[in-house]
Amino acid sequence: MSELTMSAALNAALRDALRDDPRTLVFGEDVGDLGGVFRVTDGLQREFGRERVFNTPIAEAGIAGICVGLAIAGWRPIAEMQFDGFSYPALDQVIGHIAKYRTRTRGLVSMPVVIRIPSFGGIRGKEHHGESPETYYVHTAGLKVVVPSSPLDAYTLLTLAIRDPDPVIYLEPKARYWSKEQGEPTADGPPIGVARTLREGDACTLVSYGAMVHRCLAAADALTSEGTACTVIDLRSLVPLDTATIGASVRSSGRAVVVHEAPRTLGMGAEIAARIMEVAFDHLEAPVARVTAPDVPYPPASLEQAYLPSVEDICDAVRRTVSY
Amino acid sequence: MSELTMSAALNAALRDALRDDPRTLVFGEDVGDLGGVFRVTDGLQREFGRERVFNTPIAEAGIAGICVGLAIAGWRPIAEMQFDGFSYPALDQVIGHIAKYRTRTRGLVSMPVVIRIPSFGGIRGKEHHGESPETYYVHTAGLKVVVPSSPLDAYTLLTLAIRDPDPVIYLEPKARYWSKEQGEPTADGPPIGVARTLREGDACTLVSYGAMVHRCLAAADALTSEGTACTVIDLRSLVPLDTATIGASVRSSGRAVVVHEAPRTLGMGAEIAARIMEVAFDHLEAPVARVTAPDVPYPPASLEQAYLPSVEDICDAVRRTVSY
Amino acid sequence: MSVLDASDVVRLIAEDGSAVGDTDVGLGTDGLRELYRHMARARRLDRECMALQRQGELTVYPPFEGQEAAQVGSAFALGPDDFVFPSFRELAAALVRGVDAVEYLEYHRGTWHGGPYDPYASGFAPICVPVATQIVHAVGWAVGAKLDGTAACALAYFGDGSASEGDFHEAANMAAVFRAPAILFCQNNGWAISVPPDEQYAAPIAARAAGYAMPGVRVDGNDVLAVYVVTKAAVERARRGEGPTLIEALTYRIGPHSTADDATRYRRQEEVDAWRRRDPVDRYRTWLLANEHVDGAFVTSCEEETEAWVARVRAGITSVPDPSPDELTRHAFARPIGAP
Amino acid sequence: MSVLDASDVVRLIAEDGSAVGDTDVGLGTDGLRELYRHMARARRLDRECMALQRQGELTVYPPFEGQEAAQVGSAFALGPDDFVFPSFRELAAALVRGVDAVEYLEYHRGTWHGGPYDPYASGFAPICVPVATQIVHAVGWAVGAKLDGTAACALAYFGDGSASEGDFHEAANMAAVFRAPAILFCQNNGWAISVPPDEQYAAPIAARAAGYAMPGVRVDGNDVLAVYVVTKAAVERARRGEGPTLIEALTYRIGPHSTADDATRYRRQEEVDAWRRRDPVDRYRTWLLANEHVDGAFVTSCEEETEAWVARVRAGITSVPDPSPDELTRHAFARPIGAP
Ligand SMILES: Cc1ncc(C[n+]2csc(CCOP(=O)(O)OP(=O)(O)O)c2C)c(N)n1
Ligand SMILES: Cc1ncc(C[n+]2csc(CCOP(=O)(O)OP(=O)(O)O)c2C)c(N)n1
Ligand SMILES: [Mg+2]
Ligand SMILES: [Mg+2]
Repeated sequence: MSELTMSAALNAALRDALRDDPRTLVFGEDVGDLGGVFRVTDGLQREFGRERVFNTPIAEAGIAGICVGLAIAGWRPIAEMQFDGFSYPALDQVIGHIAKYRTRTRGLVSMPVVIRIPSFGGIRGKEHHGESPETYYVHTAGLKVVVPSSPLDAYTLLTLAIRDPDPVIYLEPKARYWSKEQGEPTADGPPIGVARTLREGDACTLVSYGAMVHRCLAAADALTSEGTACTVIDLRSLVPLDTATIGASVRSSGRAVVVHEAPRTLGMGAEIAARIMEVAFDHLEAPVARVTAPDVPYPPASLEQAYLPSVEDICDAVRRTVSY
Repeated sequence: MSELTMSAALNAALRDALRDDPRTLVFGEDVGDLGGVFRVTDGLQREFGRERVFNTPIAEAGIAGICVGLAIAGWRPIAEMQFDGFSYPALDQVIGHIAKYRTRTRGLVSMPVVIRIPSFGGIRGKEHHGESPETYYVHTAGLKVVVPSSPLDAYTLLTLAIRDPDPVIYLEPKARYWSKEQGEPTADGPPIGVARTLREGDACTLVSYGAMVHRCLAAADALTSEGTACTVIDLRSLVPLDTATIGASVRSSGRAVVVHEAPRTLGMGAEIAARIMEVAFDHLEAPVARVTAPDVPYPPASLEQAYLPSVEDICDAVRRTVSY
Repeated sequence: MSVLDASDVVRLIAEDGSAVGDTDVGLGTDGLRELYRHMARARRLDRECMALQRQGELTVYPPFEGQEAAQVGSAFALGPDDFVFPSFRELAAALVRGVDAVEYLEYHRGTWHGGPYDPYASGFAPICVPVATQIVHAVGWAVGAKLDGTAACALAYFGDGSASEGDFHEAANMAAVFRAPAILFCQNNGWAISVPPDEQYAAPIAARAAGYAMPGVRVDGNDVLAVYVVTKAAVERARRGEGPTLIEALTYRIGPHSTADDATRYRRQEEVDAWRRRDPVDRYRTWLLANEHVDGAFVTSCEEETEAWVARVRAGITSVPDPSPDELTRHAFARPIGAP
Repeated sequence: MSVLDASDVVRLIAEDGSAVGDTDVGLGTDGLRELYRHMARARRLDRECMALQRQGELTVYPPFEGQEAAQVGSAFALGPDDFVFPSFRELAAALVRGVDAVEYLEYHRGTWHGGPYDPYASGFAPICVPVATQIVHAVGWAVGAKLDGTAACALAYFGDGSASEGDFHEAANMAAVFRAPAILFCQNNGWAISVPPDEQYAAPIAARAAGYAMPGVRVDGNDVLAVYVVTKAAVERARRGEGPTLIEALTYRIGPHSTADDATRYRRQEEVDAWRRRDPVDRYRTWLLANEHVDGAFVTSCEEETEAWVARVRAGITSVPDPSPDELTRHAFARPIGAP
């Protein structure tokens, strides 16, 4: 059994896709010789050539825009945005075209496009390097959105995303690129749209995704010693959202805490809270709590940990929720 | 007492601002001779000259971007995006700079910028002419977001937005441009961040904004005849969101229905539902219902009314909520 | 010297219909007639659409009168494997590509977005509303065609105003860097809604080509033969693997921006009148007749054919049924995501 | 003929320090020495920053070694009322503008974003990370200055890679249309992280100017006097109300893209070595000494001054306190919005 980092797992998923499907292409800023700033595309250009794996000019709208044309020409583009904060120039092409093309053509033209975006904070990055862009994509009808929390699931999700007939926004938690996991990567994981329950406990349901899953697990550990057993759900997929799994858990626990790095207002916590109310109202013993960043721009490195939900913030929210 | 349309009220607010504050500027695509495609800037270039009111090239990122430089140079830019669906190229400048500049400079440089965007559907428009972009802005920390529902309040809100020291995204409900209201426009209305309660009723609280406020009022009328009295709250301001007014009403009624044109997932309804749960959980008799568009791109004219929340959809939701 | 190296505006037929260049463009009589037929039909259908809109049968309609030569001449230079990425005013080009008129007009009727014609069948992408975005799509398609080793090329239509968008630059630069078989075809029709050239750009749009090391050529957009030869040269260049070309066709929007527009608010009638005298359809007909490529009988039969066809289109479009409401949620994903 | 009309690369001092053009650029001995002092200080501080980063005192740092002449020569041509819109690698320019080094470096320490220096005090906008966006800001500022009737101009710095962004085009086109007093100053340092010129653009970046009817000039970016005269000419043009200029300064990034980068993955050492021989600081010093504008004693005293100053900067930046956590939510709005 091998141990691999998330960066390596993503690299393996891209390599396997390039090998298995001759229509796949990998491109973006610095994905060639450099292998991407996080080495996710390391070695791919050497192995698959400069036609299948190529650098682009610095032009994010252009990168997203050529995905549309390539998809029409029968290719499966896998594009990289260099960082969350630099994915915004592409929003127009993503919202205006990639998300709408299938509807526009009444189903005649689909967009099997994957856009990978190193995302979220926690790496003491400069401004624009710690953004949580998921709301922009989740709200945009016509896109799927996934976020891995572990290396092996990163492989599974990326493989499924590449095979998906529809556009998938793939948000990679930068803070977890160098985290390691034992095991063989496989595509035979839960499909996109299905959450993973990482831990079961009847006192409260913790719902999260990406790097915050690990803070939830740490909080759950800490709370166990207080006699509070939590369920921890790793969403993996924000669209489709696995309302069934969340709902079943909350109908059983009666309590839920949602955790994310994005600012609170219209972060995923809002949607999850609203859905929990819709599917588990009669079972709710306490309001769904949201542990999130405050409604301000991502701070400088010096204040990063004050901004991000901490294990203690999560524990506090669970305690308040359980004792409500 | 005069009667004026929302288009005329907005025009009056711009005219008064241009007259009262020599640092204000109005620009955008076709705002000059044409007066904008909705005539909101009608006559302003003639009255205030080609320096204060000017056409720009078709370049939305550029339009938003020059706002930043103009603000630094001490001007108060009031920019127009021609349509919701064409505001997306500007998102990068809005999210990356306009929203962040004050934080970036630790409060030294503020961005007194207003971006007006004719928004929402209901006018049998072509693709990209019926978008509800509010989520993108509401989630972006550092922006204020307002939506008028009536001509007089459109005047008030635009005047306050222009005077605001911080950036305000001003979403104009296209479907209401030609609606009329009697009265004298005034800046002395409720400040940005304060909702208006248009009708009081103890059975259920209807929360909405923009054109849907009128469908809520129509629904409230219809329900009154069934003996169901609804409170109707016109949010006016999505950021800041008047949680206090919403919360007080729901603590009294115990029931709430949120209505908007945007797709459901991470539409405003999600945030409002989550906040209601946070501030009124013990008073809630039923889950907060969301009457929204489905999670698909805005449809062609032929299906527009099937897509938008109808008065009947709202009535049904209230009935279900009241009889929960 | 290739016509793509021309430093002056390329023109083969003068405004009065007389030849001012080598009009032997390699089209036989059939081809020359075909060109005319396309222009005549397009002109007639465009006017019909204006009427249909006034009668409430179409939603907002953007007429292209005056731009027939620019669209027909360029589209006619393409082959069946090429792919066109239109903006929203290219009905004439669509017809040349074989797009069914009724299917195209469903877009303007509001039955469906983008035109429910099959883009693959005619190599004509859906109608694209956000200006300039389609230029990037064309470059992406061209990169894909090149990777496939075909000789096919992509042609993107866009306007003088659209060329101010960042997407124009990103597309042009990428096309140049990737040596993509792409043709960036600008219909400079003198206006972008109400905004005139001097408030939109400061140099000829074709002059931008130098910044991408690609040929940039200005052509009389009301001279169908000139548009044809220039586009043909760009197509051949693309097929030879030499990369992209920027073409600026100088033409004029005779009508309003759209049926929702009131052009009297921003432009003078004299300007419109002056351009009417440069009418592309009249000009070409005069040349055809003078050079005996056609006679009066051909013109008449062409008119009759066109009338019959337009009547069929009218009957077709006015009887298109609205989609059923369950289509609302059917198409966003290959397998629809259940409502939450 | 203005230097802005030059069709060749403008160069006044050759690589070996000998004059190859008119080096009487209108700076007296004091000015010439001031230029050198700025370059020497910048070079020294840049190296100190690399060390500080390795010692854990700064977060990621993007060195500018090799680009001192491009930055110092251009910034030196500006007046106090002008405004600079930097990208993220313009510490040398910032110092010329009078930005306090410690305040600037707080950005790289991670204490605060954008540099907590007062942008108004030195006419130097906050550090701007999303490439090319700042060019649009500069144009907006320039439009504002023009409306105010001042003779001030804006200068935006950006890189060869940044110029591929749509914002470059929108900014350039708007500057041209509005005749804005803006200088678009491209530091073409040969690389955009790992992407070389031929994968980034196809023609000289200055060649794009033709598409905006503005002067576009290439200058030896390692020749501080050449950069100075070219920029000065653009400034004067702007002050005369003649509008924008595009300058492409050919220079080289001697160091890695940033301390997080491993440049050996994508470029050969020989290329770096070749550019080291064109070092801008050495070249200028050689010329200054040869022409007796300075003597060895000046150079030495300059070094000593610089060492003392760098020591103060080091002491200053390593003792900057972290902001208090309540600053987290203090700045987003003039009056903070209460937490929901
Ligand atoms: C991104 C974007 N911004 C704005 C619009 C609104 N709009 C529609 S057509 C048009 C003018 C386009 O002018 P031009 O490119 O010259 O094409 P023409 O209309 O003359 O054919 C504008 C501004 C749009 N469709 N897309
Ligand atoms: C919009 C945007 N996309 C991507 C990046 C990531 N990035 C930072 S620097 C850089 C390369 C910039 O190259 P160039 O413009 O030549 O400037 P240089 O680094 O050489 O000074 C990239 C791609 C960014 N900062 N902004
Ligand atoms: Mg036009
Ligand atoms: Mg560079």
